Amino acid sequence: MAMTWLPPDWPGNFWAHWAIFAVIILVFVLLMVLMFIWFERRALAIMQARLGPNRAGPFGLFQPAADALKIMLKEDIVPAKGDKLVHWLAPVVAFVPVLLIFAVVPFRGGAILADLNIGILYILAISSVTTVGIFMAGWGSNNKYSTLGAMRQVASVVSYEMPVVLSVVGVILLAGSLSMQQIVAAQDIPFILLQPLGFLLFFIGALAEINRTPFDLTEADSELVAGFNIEYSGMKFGLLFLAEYGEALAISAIVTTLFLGGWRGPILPDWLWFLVKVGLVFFVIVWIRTTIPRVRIDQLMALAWKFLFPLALLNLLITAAEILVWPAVSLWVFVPVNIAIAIVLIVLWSKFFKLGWGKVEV
Amino acid sequence: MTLALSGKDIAKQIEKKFPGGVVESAAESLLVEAESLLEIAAYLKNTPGLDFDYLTAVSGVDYLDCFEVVYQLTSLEHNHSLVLKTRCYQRDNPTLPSVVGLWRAADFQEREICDLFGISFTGHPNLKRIFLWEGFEGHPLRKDFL
Amino acid sequence: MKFERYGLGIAKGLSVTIRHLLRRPVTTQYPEQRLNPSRRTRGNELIWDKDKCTGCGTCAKACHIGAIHISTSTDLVNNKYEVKSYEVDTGYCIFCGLCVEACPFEALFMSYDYERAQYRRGDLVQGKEEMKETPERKVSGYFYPGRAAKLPKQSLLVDNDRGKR
Amino acid sequence: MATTAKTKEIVVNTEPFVVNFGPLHPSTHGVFRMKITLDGEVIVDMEPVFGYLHRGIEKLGEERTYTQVIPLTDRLDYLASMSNNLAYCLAVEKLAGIAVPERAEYLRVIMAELQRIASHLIAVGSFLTDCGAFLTPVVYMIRERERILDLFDMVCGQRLTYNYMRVGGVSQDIPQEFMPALAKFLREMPGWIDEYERLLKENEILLARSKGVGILPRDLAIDIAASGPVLRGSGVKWDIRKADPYSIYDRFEFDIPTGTAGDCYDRYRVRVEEMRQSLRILRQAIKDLPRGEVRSEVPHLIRPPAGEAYGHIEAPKGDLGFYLVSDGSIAPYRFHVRAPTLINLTALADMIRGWKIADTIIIFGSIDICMGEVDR
Repeated sequence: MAMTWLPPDWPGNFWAHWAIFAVIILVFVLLMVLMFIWFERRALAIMQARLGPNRAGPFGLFQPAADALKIMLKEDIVPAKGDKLVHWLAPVVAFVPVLLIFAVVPFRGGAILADLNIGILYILAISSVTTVGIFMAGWGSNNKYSTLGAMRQVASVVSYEMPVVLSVVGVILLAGSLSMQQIVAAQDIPFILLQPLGFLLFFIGALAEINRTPFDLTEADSELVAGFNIEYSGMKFGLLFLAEYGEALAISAIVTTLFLGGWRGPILPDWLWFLVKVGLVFFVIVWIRTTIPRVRIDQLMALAWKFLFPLALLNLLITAAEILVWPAVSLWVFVPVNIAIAIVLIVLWSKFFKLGWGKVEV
Repeated sequence: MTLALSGKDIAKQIEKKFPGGVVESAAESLLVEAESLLEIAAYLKNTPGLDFDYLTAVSGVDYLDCFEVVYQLTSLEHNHSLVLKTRCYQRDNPTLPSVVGLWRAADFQEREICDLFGISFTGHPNLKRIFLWEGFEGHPLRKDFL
Repeated sequence: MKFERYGLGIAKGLSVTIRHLLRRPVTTQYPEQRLNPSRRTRGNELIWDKDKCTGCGTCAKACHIGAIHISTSTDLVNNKYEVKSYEVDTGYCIFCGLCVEACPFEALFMSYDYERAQYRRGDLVQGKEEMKETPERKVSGYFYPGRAAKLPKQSLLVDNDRGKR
Repeated sequence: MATTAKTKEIVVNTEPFVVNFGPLHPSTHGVFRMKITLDGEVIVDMEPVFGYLHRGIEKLGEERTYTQVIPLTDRLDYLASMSNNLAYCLAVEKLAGIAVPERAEYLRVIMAELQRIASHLIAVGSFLTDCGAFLTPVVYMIRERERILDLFDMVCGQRLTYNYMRVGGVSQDIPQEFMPALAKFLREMPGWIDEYERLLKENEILLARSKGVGILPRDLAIDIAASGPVLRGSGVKWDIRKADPYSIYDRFEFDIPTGTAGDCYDRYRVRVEEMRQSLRILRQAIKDLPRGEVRSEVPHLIRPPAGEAYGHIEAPKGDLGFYLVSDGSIAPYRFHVRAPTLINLTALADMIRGWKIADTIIIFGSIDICMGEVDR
């Protein structure tokens, strides 16, 4: 469904097209991130029986803008014995990949900046560059807590990359193509129904990658004070903060595109569907952040290697088998089958699998 | 009801075991010599009938002519308690045997008495100042501190 | 973590937080909405009744920090103590109320008002004139229940009272 | 440049990583510092450093009359100042042999048990927040604590440093609207506690984080004279309200919850159960609250006979004792506080050794200390 009221390469010359739409998407993403920061603080507050920001502007809408302005005016301290260059470069390396991800996310029917035919592969590649940035931040600040935080971040991302990629492969098998447009087009039945286990693995893995609760060990405020962004202040801290929320927005967008059918929906216009679904996924992330305590580092690793990774392999196996025996009637027949398999697998796996070397008796 | 054992009948039992150990036994407390404090304390802790396994509190008092350290002992099984006291008379460098070997509860409390009264406990694992910083000279809770 | 109960515990916890979306928040917007403090609140000021005070100085002795400075002079006319200066240093005072309890002549009260912050430390010292009972500087019912009746009823969270707008 | 040395044995010496969980740390419940030597994430050794909040309360106590010391005891364990007042007044009454009227005894029990619930709410709330649930448990529990503080505000005019109890009774009687408000609170509170249980009691992540973590074995607990929920968490059934009943606790029937393994989860469970038991005591205390005097005839400047006395109560954080020596003057000659939280910390180094950084915060949080009482 191409964009009707504008020809695809509207200003004729490729570079003009690229420049205009890059700016539009950049502004749109930054606005969405500011909206999400406000949304998280309000949702978190209401769930904790309090109000949340409501002083700056109506319902506190200008609060993120006020924070951004305040952060720009704050002094930018660089630790004395820290590695100056690495400390200065880290926020950039952490923030830019997050923006790059949005080049491939299909916001609307035809509205996609670069319709790569290897869309999802590009996203997975780019999203692991942020970890390098975060490690540089931890290392460059010459601070014990931030080094610990950075080490934890690298450990968790390395071990969660596997289940995330494998669950994405399951989706690609069903969609038949890597391009995001095709994935959305192939989703007559949202893949969350066809791939319940895949969705679960991807969601848990993604939470660990953007280190949100229950896996926010990197900047675990009760242990490591603020993890890698202790020594940052001023605009650099602002960039790191935007990177974290940008990643949360990116993950919500990817989950919507891969599993919830992107912008496809019955009545509402398609761009509104995209916003509603992204908002819904982000609400679930905030909801989890309010309630669930943090996991310890060894449990985090054991969960990845002993629980998610084997299940991801099994999920891939089952999806491949289903592809082979493609049913004549319609894919709907797979939905109950897959959900049953998912439940059976989780129950079986949690029976035999003891985390914490079997010491933990519940 | 925690039965507070009277110092007198405990003194009679101890007098047989450690002659000359008990200095004076009032109704509710038992004053013992500093030298024989450890044996008496070990006796109180290990004899089956007494079993004082729970050292509730250790407090120091400065009576100007002597320092007094008061041990409140309790036995969780028999639910009875006893007050054990020792005194040391020199004021410049008072020393007393430490009971940390018997009850680890005395660890921080003895460090506190050493910090605020200046009584050094021989045999204490790490006798350092607990509340005041290393460079602080003088011991605040002594009556002649100000 | 054993998922033996297959994430039921986590689901129950999530149900508690989601239910809070439907409940009214508990916060009171302080400057606009105000909660009435208790009728016996020990506000951050003292109120002194000049005529009842006989200058005996019991309150100065009762204060364990010595925040009350009182000096009396002999009034030859009707032959009784006349209080020359009576100052309370609210910078030192911890509002424990011992002086109010010690005063034998019911001349000293805690104030009901809690917004007496000052910009300069010197203004914290309350002189003789600023301690009279005025309509806006009300007396709290601390230790004198009789005076508590006139004060507004305390707003309790137990009654879901979040203060009027 | 081939390495000629055949089997040059590479010595990798990693010196331990010393981290300061310093006085200023989000989860040290006050200004408490732990010098921790780390091997990677695992704790090798820990040395506690005290004294950042040492105000010399025991020295101040020696210059004040027996009534003027009461505001000082408010500031010992500032989260449970009603219990501090009660312990001090009991010790002075034991020293001077003063009788307390019936109504005052009942009011004291009501205030002490309400204070136990308020203190446990903070303890459990901050323990769960240290586990990582982003502030939600502690915000819910502070909301409940707010209801208790309203009741205390109604009775004595302050919300934290109450200065409510006096030697020989209580300073003022309760107003009329206290009883209905307390009854309403007692009706609602069990519902709130059930809600906390549903929030995190069977949460798999919390169980994995706190079950079997930071075990304080039974005999070590007795050896370091731990008290309160820390001792009962290790399975020792010792509660001063039952073992050595002071004031009128022998008239109420309630039971003492104890843990089994002595790990963080048991201590958390013991505190939650104790809240329910306190509600039970409060219901009985309300039923037969007699009328009458609230304070016996005691001179403002009491002169207890020369001598000494040791009175202790079951404060929310443990066995809080006051050792008073009087020389017949109006000021105590020596005023020593047996701080349960300082003594509960004796075994912190053993409980932490071998666990990870994330566990130190949980173990330390489950001991529930208050620096005002530790440093005095």
